Amino acid sequence: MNAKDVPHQGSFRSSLYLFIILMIIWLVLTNSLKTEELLSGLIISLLLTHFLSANYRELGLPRLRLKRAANFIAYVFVLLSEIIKANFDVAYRVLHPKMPIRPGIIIIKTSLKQDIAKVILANSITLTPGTFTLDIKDDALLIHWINVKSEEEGEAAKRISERFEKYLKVVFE
Amino acid sequence: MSFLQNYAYYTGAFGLILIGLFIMMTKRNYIKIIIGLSILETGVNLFLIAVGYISGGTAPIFSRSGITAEKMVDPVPQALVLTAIVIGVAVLGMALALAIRLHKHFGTLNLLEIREQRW
Amino acid sequence: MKKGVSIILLLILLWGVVAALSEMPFGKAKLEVAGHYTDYGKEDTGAANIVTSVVLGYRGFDTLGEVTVLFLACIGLAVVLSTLKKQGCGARQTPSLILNTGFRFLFPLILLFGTYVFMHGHLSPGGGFQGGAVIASGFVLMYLSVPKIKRLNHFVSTLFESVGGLIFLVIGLIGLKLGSQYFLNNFLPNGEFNTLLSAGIIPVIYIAIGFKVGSELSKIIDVLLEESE
Amino acid sequence: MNEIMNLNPVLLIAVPIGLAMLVPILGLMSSKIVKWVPVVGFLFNSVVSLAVLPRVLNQPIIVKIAGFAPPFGINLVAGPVGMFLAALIAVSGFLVAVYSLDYIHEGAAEKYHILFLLLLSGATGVVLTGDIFNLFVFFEILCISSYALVAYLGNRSGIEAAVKYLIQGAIGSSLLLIGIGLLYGQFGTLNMADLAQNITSFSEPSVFVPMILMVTGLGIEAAIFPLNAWLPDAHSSAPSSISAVLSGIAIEVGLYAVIRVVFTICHVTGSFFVFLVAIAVVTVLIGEMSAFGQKNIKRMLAYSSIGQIGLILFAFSLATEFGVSGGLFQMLSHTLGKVLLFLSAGYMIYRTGSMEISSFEGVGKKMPWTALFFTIGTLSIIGLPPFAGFSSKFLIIKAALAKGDLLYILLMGIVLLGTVIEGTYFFRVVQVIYFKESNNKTEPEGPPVSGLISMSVFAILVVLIGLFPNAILKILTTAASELLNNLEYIRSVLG
Repeated sequence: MNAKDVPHQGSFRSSLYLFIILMIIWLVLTNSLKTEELLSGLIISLLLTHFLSANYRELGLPRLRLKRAANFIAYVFVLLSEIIKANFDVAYRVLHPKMPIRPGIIIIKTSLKQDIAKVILANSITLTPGTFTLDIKDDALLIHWINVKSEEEGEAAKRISERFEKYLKVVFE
Repeated sequence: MSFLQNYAYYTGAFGLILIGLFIMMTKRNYIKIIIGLSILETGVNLFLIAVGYISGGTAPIFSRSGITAEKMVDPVPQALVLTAIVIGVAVLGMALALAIRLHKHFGTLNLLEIREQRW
Repeated sequence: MKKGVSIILLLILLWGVVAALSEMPFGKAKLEVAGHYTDYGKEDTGAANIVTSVVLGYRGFDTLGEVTVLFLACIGLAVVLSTLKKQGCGARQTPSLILNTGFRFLFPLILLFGTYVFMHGHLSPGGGFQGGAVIASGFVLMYLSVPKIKRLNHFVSTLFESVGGLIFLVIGLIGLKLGSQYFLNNFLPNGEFNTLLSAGIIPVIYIAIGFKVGSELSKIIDVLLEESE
Repeated sequence: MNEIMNLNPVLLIAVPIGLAMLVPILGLMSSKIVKWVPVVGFLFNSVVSLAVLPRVLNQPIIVKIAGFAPPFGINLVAGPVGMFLAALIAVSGFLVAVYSLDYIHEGAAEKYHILFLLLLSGATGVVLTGDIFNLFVFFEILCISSYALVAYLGNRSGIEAAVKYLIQGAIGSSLLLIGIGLLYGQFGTLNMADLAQNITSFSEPSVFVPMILMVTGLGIEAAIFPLNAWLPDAHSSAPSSISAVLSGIAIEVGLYAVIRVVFTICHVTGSFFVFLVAIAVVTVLIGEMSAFGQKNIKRMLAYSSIGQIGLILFAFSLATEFGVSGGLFQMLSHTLGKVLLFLSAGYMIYRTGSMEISSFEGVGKKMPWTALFFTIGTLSIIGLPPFAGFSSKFLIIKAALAKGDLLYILLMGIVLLGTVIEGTYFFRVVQVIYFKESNNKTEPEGPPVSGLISMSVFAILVVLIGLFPNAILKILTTAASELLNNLEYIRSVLG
């Protein structure tokens, strides 16, 4: 699944995404609305967008829709709650005198198509303690799991990736 | 003991310095020597920063109102450390480049086995 | 034997340092020079970050040396590694999708952050060296994730490197010619305190240094990486 | 002329650095032009420093960087010592740059010229600066460019020597930095004059320990015994033009920094000098005796440099006006003589293809000019009249005798013994060059014009200074009084 296979469409859209992201980050960093700060931010963002929008074109970012944005925000909250839950789970396993762990590496399949979606999924899995994405090969994710509950592919996917995937699917497709 | 309490920062810094120097003086593997050099430089930088410490001081930046000059820590050691870090990076870079060359020429990084030149 | 001698030497060093440190005040009020910097640094250089006003104002000459050292390291590295015969490029693993996509997404953001850091060196903790290092880290990410794609353009990086350093020197020399005849003298107005366009020549120098350091550190990584392949 | 005299001494540092940064851009346009950049740079430096030198004899020029008065800003002190050494660096740098025009033909020549420029601008910075941390920064520029230049040829011995040099140099600069940190923590200032003003007695641990750390750190670069293990390898593995600069200038700059710390900042008196004299005598003996057994010409010259450094340190440690001016004079004659020796040896090695002394048989007939220059350098280093080395050694002997102490006369005797050893091994080389018939019939040609020009200028300088030592003695005595009288230094800097 090379990035080049994705058709090069929506170059304006990807440039716009890049520009908006850059501008938002600039505003957060400078924390001011003074003219010179805004102007310099504008210039830098435009320059970076001009030179680097090719990077974003290959990511395959979707059109902005209200439904997608809402799902993305929901996704962020799901991710946060999962991280907190998993933290407690891992802490319990570490502190438990018997250390009830069963480490192993499993493979799960994902139905996401875009590279960026797969990477967000992989990073979400890595961010939740206990699971760690080692690599992505086509539609398979190689995952190290601290407590392998099931070696069967579908079952593992249900436990690890599905809770994120359903939101990401709406966001990116 | 009071020395250790009052001078915890210095103790840490000089601990690193002595460890670094000890590694550099006794180890004969070039990569280990570079690691020792890195520890030594870190120790020296920490020592310089500790020199400028002022009890209860803040960073020397007038970012908000209400920060007074008296409460700021000494800015000079921080400026010196900035310079020292850059110089340290330069020396480390040179050392690593030489390590690559050394290994290509001699096939080893053990300085005891490298005896092209004698007294 | 060797260990014994070095331990004795280090103990002597420790003993001397303890003797010297026990007479040294710790955590006490600043002495004359540092006190002058924190009291008058604002007026003298116009920078809100007093460390920056020391680095580029009071002790700007050190920074010229520092910039030169980094330039020197870049050249020295190239000299040390230049005469190596190129061996066949070892096959490198293709980077994983995560790294590649992550690079595509993050690279512009890292560059933006680096630019922010070196543009606001006089207002916030940061400056040309730190910003340059952030930018170089972006290039490191690029090297890791896109092998065999064209590397850093040597023409451009050489240009940034030289021009960045020369801007610093030329600003210094302009200070020598204009007004009060001091090298690195601040000949620009200090502007309104704690805004982007303040502190005279400091932001200009820091932007030049930022570009220079960014391209130099990237080049150092580039040269080292070329050898290890 | 008047305009040159009024130029700011900061240009002596800024211009070479600027030119070095310009070289990569020039290299993109034309590779031919690059090798002329150091020549231009050091010609400028020579003219400026020689023009400013007479002016600073009466009143040192204090250059305030960025207009901040010392001790708040960094300042350069263009006093007699600083300007004298800066002029020495500039002139030798110019002549070595001329020599390098044709000598450097392999490797990354463009980078060689950058490193050469930076090496000498670092050296100039060290001798001119009035701030101890600034001295450290310029010292590092000097050191790092020497590491790279020692490894320039990229052969096995060069890399090994550079590794040894880098390890010891890095320890040295860390020690120097610790010393600076301790001094700053104690006195809250980095300006050398301000430090000198605040330091009342050097024997308190809070001053003595940093001083020892700094002297050790700088002593590694100055190759004072027992910190000289790196020197013979490094100096013999570099290209000859660089060996010349490292031996003739870099270690002397290190020694200058040691002297500046000992004399000006800490204002040492009494028994510490006896210690320094003892170290100096050991350095002389170690250097000369190791040189005696060498078969490799460049290693021999490098060991001889250790001996010479010992002699200079001996002269300084006498701590009298005669002694210090003798030491400065010996610096001058050693620089000129040793650079001349390395440069002429460089072409002899190049044409015969070997560094072994035995391979120079018959060079005297085949390369008469180079052999002549080598002989002049030899005679000057040994200290025979009418060459520069004679006047300087004579001054040192006079200074030791003027001390009137039996100890010093005894030690002087040992140092003279070192000189006798020096004479023996140098004459052996001269004998091989002139009086041995060579077996191979090939005709090594002489060096190109650029090499001949630079070597002949050095030879002429050696002879001229030997014939008219009084001409520069005034500069030297003024410089000596600046070093010995630190109150004068403090007054001129802080006003």
